[in-house]
Amino acid sequence: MLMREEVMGAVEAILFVRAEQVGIDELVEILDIPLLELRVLMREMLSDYNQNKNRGVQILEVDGFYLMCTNPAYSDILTRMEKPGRKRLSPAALDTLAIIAYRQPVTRAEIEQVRGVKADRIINNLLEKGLILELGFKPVVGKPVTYGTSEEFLRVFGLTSLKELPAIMEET
Amino acid sequence: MLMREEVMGAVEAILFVRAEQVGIDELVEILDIPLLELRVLMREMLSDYNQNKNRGVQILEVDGFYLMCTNPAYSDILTRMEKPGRKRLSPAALDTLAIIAYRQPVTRAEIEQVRGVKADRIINNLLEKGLILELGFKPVVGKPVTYGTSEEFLRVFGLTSLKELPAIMEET
Amino acid sequence: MTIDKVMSNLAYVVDLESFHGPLDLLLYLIEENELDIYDIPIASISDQYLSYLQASGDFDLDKMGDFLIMASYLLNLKSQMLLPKRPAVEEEESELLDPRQELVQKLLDYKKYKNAAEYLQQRQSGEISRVFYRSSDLQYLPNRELAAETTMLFRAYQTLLREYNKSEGTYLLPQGDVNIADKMEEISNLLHRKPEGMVFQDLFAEVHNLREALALFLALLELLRLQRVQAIQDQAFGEIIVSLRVAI
Repeated sequence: MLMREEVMGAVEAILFVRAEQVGIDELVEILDIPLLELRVLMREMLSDYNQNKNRGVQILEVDGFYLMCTNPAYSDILTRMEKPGRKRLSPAALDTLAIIAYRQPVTRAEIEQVRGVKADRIINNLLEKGLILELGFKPVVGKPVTYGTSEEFLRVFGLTSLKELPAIMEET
Repeated sequence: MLMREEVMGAVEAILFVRAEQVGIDELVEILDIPLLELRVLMREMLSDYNQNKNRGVQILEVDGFYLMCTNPAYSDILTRMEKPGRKRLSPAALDTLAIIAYRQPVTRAEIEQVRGVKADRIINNLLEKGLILELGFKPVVGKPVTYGTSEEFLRVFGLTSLKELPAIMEET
Repeated sequence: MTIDKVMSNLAYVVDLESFHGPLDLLLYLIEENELDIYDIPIASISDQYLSYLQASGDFDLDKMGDFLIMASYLLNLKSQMLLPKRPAVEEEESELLDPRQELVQKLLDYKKYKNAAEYLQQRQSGEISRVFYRSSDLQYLPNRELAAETTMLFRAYQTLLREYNKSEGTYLLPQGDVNIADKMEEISNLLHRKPEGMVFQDLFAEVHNLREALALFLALLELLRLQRVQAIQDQAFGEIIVSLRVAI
């Protein structure tokens, strides 16, 4: 049997890990504690938790479901925080990505030929962001790595398939 | 300018939302507060936060990175809660992952030498799952790709840093 | 243990796939027989190893390849061991010349990582007390652009107005004055109950007249301004989802 403080700690841990609404029934099941007792404890816990207006995290109760989320007071700061997908790509990165998207599989040398500048740093950056992948090797001397776009690329640009890319005319 | 309490609240909110390690430099940038001041604040905050042994959530500092995670005291309860749908790794995948974790950066050939079998399929699988990453190239003939473990690896195995992996001894 | 005994343990067909590879199988045989890894009786081990391969039923070269390479290596070792020893040299040196040395090193190395794999497995299954991170599934939701532009909301509102004008025939008397602060409270309450957010139009479901609709709309704008709620549109002209501004 868990102590009062331990139950509260456990609830905190559960709500933290789950990152979604958790029903009181489920908490009863996980913690193996009577519903009525838990209800009283939760009421206390929530009032403790949300008492401090400066806390970064709060627990909401909605119709018997509990949710751990941030205090709206900090939404300004949180929007300032760069979200992974929100980051804007630099124009150079977009150029490179466009070349890769339309010409995949394409090697580093081919990209550099089109852009007229070195592309190492940008390619590594795009790889890190998961927007492009190494597809394999081109069967020529030196077996250079070939690159293509990833699933993540489709997602970020809201495409369902590469076929959705608008046709571009090969200029002469 | 944020008040002391507000800074702590904001840090709590940021660590909560990010759900991974956040560097102090990034916190400085988001909060727009001098590094030294933040350092002092963080020290206080961590000692406050982790003081109560029954808390469900703790904040750890690992090499200048901050991480919000659960108190290990509740690992029993949280394991019980884990969704059964969570796929377990096959023994062969675990073997391979262990070799990568302990020997990173490591090449495919090195892994295969230890395991005595081909590892292509398993490595691709681990890459897909995001448990390992391509780190770079080994500066030897053929420039083979080297692999290492990812943040996701730490997350899945509940490690706060690679240093937590126990030394493996040469057993007889 | 004799080969016969091993074979009798193999009444069923051996599933080679349950071994992670030839080294795993070898290690299993050594442990089963409680042998000293530094002094493996190559002859008997290679016989047992071969029996296992034979007992494994279907002969899939793809799966067996690595096991067969090990088999030929073992047989080669066996024949080396059977060769008469060269005239005695320094003891240290003769140890270095033990043809089994490479195999021993490989097995030790493999065993080390096998233990590490076991440790990882225990961590994953929570047998070792560990920390948990927040489940990150939410981070992989499609990226959504913040669309707090009021023009977009006005357009939606105009559409709503048009709907109301159609039903002008039935005119309900306003129940006293409509207060914007009340409406703000009302919206907050509605959204509290739905952390995932509500479609913009649904907020107006209970609205009875234009006056109330206007109050509700102004209340929503005020909440947006105060950053207590957010309006998100997944794509241009798509549905506008209004939700409380908390991060989960």
